[in-house]
Amino acid sequence: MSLVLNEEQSYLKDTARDFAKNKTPVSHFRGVRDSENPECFDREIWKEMANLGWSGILIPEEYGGSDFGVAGIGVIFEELGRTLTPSPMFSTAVVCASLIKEAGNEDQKKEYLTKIASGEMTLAFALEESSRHSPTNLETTAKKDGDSYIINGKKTFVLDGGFADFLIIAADTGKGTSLFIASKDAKGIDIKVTPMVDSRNAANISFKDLKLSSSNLIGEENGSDQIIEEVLDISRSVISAEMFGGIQEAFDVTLNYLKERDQFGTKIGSFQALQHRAAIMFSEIELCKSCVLESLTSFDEGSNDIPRLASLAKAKIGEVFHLVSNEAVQMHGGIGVTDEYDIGFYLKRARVAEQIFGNVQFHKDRYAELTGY
Amino acid sequence: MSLVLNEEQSYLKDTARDFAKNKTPVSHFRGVRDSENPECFDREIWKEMANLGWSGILIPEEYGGSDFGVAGIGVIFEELGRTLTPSPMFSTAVVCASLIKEAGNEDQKKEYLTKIASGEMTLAFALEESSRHSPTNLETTAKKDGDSYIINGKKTFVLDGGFADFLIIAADTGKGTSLFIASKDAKGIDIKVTPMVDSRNAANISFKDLKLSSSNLIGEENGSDQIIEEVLDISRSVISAEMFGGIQEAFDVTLNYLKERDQFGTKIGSFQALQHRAAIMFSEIELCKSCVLESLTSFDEGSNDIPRLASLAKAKIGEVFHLVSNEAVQMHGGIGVTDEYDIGFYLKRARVAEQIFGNVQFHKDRYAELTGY
Amino acid sequence: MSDLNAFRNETRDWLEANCPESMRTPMSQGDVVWGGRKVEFKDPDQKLWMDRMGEKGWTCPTWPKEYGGGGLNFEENKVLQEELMRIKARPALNSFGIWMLGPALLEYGTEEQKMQHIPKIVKGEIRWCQGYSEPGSGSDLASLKTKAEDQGDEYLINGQKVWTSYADECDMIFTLVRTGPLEPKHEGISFLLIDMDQEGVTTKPIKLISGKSPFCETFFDNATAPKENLVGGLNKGWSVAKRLLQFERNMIAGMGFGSASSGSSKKSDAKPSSGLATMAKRYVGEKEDKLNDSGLRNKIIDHDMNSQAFALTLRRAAEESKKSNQGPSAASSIFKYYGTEHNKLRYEIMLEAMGTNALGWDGAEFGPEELAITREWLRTKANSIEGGTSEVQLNVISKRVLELPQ
Amino acid sequence: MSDLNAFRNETRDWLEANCPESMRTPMSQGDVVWGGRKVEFKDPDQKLWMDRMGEKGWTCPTWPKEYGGGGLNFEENKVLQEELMRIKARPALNSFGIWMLGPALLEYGTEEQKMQHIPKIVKGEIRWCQGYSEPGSGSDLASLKTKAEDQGDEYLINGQKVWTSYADECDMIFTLVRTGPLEPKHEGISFLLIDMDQEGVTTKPIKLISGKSPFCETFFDNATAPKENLVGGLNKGWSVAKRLLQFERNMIAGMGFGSASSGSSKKSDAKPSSGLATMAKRYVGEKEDKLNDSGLRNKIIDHDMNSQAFALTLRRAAEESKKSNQGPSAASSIFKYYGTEHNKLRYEIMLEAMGTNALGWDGAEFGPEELAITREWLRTKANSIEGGTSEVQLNVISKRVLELPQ
Repeated sequence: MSLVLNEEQSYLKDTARDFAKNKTPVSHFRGVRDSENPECFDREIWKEMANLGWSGILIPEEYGGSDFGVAGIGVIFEELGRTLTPSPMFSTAVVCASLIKEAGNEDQKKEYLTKIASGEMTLAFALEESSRHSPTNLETTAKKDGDSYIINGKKTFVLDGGFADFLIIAADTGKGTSLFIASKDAKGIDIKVTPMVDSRNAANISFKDLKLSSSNLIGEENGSDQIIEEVLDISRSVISAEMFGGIQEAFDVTLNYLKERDQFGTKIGSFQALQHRAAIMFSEIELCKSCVLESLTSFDEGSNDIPRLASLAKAKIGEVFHLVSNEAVQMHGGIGVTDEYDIGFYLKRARVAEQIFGNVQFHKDRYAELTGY
Repeated sequence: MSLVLNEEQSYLKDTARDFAKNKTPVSHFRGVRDSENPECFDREIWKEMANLGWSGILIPEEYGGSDFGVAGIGVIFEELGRTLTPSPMFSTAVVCASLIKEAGNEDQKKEYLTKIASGEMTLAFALEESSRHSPTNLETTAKKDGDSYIINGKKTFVLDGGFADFLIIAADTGKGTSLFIASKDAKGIDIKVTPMVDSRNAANISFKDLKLSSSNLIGEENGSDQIIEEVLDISRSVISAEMFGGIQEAFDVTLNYLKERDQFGTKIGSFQALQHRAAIMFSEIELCKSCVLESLTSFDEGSNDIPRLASLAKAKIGEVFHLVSNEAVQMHGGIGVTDEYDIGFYLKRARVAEQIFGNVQFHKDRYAELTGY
Repeated sequence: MSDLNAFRNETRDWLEANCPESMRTPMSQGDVVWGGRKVEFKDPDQKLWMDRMGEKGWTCPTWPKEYGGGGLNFEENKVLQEELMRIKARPALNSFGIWMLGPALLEYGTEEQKMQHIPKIVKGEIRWCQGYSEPGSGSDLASLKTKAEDQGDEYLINGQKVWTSYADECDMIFTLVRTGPLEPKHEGISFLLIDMDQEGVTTKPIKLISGKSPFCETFFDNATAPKENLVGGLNKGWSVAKRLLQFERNMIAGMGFGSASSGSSKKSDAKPSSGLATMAKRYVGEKEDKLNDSGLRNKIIDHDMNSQAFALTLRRAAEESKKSNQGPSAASSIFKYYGTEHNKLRYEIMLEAMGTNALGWDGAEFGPEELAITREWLRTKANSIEGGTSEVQLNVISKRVLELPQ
Repeated sequence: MSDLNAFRNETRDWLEANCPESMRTPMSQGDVVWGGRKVEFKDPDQKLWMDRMGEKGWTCPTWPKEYGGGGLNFEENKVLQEELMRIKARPALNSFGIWMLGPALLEYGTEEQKMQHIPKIVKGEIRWCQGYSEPGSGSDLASLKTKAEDQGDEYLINGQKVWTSYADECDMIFTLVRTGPLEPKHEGISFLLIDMDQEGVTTKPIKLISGKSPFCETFFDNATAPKENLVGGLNKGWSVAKRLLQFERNMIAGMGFGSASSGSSKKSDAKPSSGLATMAKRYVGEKEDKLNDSGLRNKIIDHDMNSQAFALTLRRAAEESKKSNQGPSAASSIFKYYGTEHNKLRYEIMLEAMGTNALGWDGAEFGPEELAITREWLRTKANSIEGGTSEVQLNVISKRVLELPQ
């Protein structure tokens, strides 16, 4: 795959960088957090992002998107990750848009993809059922009842699940997993917002005899396991790009601090022990960069190693994000652990992002299994 | 258990330190190695060690020993480990003496323990059958044949097996493991010396219809599994002490080098990156010291945590010996990797010693199993 | 030995008679008794227990009797601690005075200073906080700028301290101040005791990444302190400060370790068990007794082994210092360094085990214990910064213990 | 593009016609062709292959045609390498001249020096070794003491070098010598080419912890070199040296990586597999396809992932430098550092997997491959020392790449 961005991708990246710098610097995230807006994002900003076409990057042109591909949206997320920009873009425009694009019928695509691309609709994917990623053997069931399905079960860690207009629900239909789409206001849905340590929006959601018509089924009954896995890999790759943005920013901020902070009559960046730790981190970051790029471009270029590359990226970036965010706080010393200073945000984001669709160990195991051991 | 040596142990340690310093400094080991004496030790030195009573430390007074206990012999090994003193003491006076003491009958104890204590007899324990420690499910069998046993099988990594006067053989007797003692010259024993990277003596030994009378059976038929495990723990603890001696010496030598070596117009020990690595190593070494002492004294003081402490010591010391011997070579730079310089010996010894009766991971797993997870 | 047995019997009887039943129950963070003028007891038994122990000097059992301490020797104190543990007695009194200021005053204070301050520490009458760090000083403590000017009978103090724990609840503060503005950095510092109940001293709490914290900023705006409050001599405060830091390190290392070891520490005949593994099994599941996640299991093994090794090392250091009869030395940096790094790792492992359940900030969807672990995980990040960063500890080890060239 | 296709076809035809069948078979260490006056070919085909490739300049495919190089651009060279790999052709010629001296001469040499030396490197007529390190100089290369005194037409050289690889088999040596004894350390050094076929130059092999080695000590005892052999100007050798070190680092990192990646590198449609895991399974066994040792398995996973990540990074660096059209930069320190540390780790993992089978020194009881791995494990310990220690690389990264204050 290509490890250097093409012109289109570079353009998207530059635009995103400008946007993040001017519209959503870290102070924007802090403002949203401190406003105690339970949605955890700013709808005006989200509108601007949609206006830039970002919500439609993965959506075909016929449904109002630009079809710029996974690498295109990935480089945007990298820049948004730098400033911790909160938005419903990941759940809506990456996860759910991909599910509908891959599994949905023509009507559903027209209905939902168009509204995603225009920015009028947000969606969330209700998949997880326990404290650790486990996309198979779901306990949430959908039982056929005439032309309808009755859904029962409990979901957790539903990203953006607190306020999304629609939910895509993964449920066991006896011989496999099926996907259903439902309005958040449907009877039988109980949503409990779970305030997270990274101040983003997630929810625990339970379904009690939620009744959905068969037109709410996305894809074949029992037939979505493979599609879910494919969309999860796209999502893992994109979230890795976001995390990689966070890694870079935390590192850059720390590097600047090392260059500016005086101690014992000299800059602390002149202490060799810190220099070596910084140099080792930098080497790891270089490796991360390659993993993210290779994974992002593997989808658009049709690699035969997509799942392994997604796991490589998610595991490696997850590990290095912890390394860098821990070191960043430590190297900042006392101010690093105060709420007043931004660097702690990266620590918090790193741990939540690690859990999204598989933690480090999950992807290490998966990498080994895909490699035959 | 006591973490401070008592007077008797301190005395043994001081004597051993003097002996190692004067009689067997590292140059002694180098001399033995370069002489290409296939026995890999110096019989004169071994005689002197026996004369000091060291071969009888674990042996009751009635058989000519001093019964000074595991901690007593452990502190001697720590000092011998510092200078890499080669001798048949571990196999003979620790492993085999303990096996006979625990499992042997009165006649056997009189016959063998007395000669071990006096230094006239060396023994080796033929246990391992594969490249990794695995003391159970032996493939070597002993079949009863009238008043005799017929032994068939292959052993590997038999420490001192190349030249010991007698072998103690662990064999499967159908319902458990039994121990047999045999002269190295018995018909049916084929000994192949395996020159090891640490220039110590080990062998692969095969038994083809080796016929032994029932008086060669040590302990009950099928009844030695528990005894073997107990003796292995003693042996693991003592070899950990030897390894700990090696750790300390490698560290001390390196520390001196850091204080003496000039580079870029200053002592390399003034470079903060090296200082921090040295300080971290030192902290690890402090932990090792406690593990070794606690394990050594656990036998004599009747702890109920003996197996776990033995595994703790063997695993922790094994890991830190690798850390320290690797760092020692690296911090020495170019001369560290030359054969002319001694520091590489510790690297080599560390890897072989790690394999004796369970490598690091073996003991980590065992520690967890003994702790219930 | 029979003396010691007699002491044990007396102690046991006294505790039986004097430790209120309610003080033998498990306590939460909020039940810690810190003493001082502003103390508010949640339960009258707390006051009773503190007063009785303070009266006997057993809040500071090894301190000399002439200053109100218990006057116990090492062996007797061990007996007392065993007996306290036997009845699961709560600590009667915690304070920075006990952990840090008292030991430093005993070494560096004048007879008058000892007589004036130590009995009040023992009895919990005065609560102390520490004023060392300043904004911008960080690990370079000696770069402090708060100045104390000689006004004849007293000092006039102006400046600012940070990281003063519980400053808003304390009566007095022990500070480092600059009294020799023209002296070389380390030689112009004095150790000064300042009353906080005066107009010139104000405090402001600091919020941490983990949320609310006991830390404050403390401002001195023409505050005063009488001259007899200078400890260790004019411009000689740096020696007192360094010694006091060793006591602090020792305490932090001990605390860090306290929580880290709870899992694998083991009592006499109890079957060994692992707190981390037990907790991880609850979230991750098990298979044939083994944790269902081999990567996590290996991390827990390493951590448990190191917990045990570290606990043994603390015990060994205690046995050794008993022999040599000295207080904490430069080696305390090893405990501070290792204990805090080890404790940080412990919480990282808990987070890995608990997955998203350890990532809640508040709300009823998470268990209170889970929310506490999340906050505590964030709080541990300060362990390796407060009381001297890990980097400073490693510097101290390489300089003072390994004697590497500087 | 069609030009490139044409080039591919021509190349394929030429290789088909000119690469002897025997040069398309796997080779062992002893089959490496280094060229030079003292070369001994084990097989006449080796000479044939070297000569034919040398004639075409394809031993140094991207070097300018005027000095005997292949004159290929980046894309063409990629095609050539692909075609060579396709027929599994052995390298026709290896040498320090190709890896290090040549690139440095192309940048710093005079027209005469290039004309004189480069064609002989390309054709394998002269074998070069490197004389940088000295006893005691270590990482502080510039502290070198070997001196070259101006004798009118020539220099008189006295001193000693160490770590001169294959010095006993080489024809010429490129050295750093002190020509300005009174100048500041870095400003009195020159880069000098010295003929080894003279009485004043002697060599002595160095034995390593891994056994015999290609390293030698090289002694200069009134050796001489003509003045035109000075490269880069009098007392300006340090710039040449630093540049050459970058080429060396690049080479070592590439080598380290070469062996490290063999496990997990993957070709187009091949099913991904892991060399380490396959090997470990042989010694340790497996259960439901998974390695029977979870601790070891986790180490292999980490290593495999990092191998792939590192391979991708080397490729990315190549793509980026193709864009910017520059040679190796300070970033090559990252590859040297990471590649050698990674390779050391790889052998530690192999040792762990193979247990006592990896701990033999010699004898028939161990397989030849096993014995080779043991020796190679020991040999890797020098990877992070030779060509600039890991510590030096980290210094370079923090200084030149991260621009941290010194």
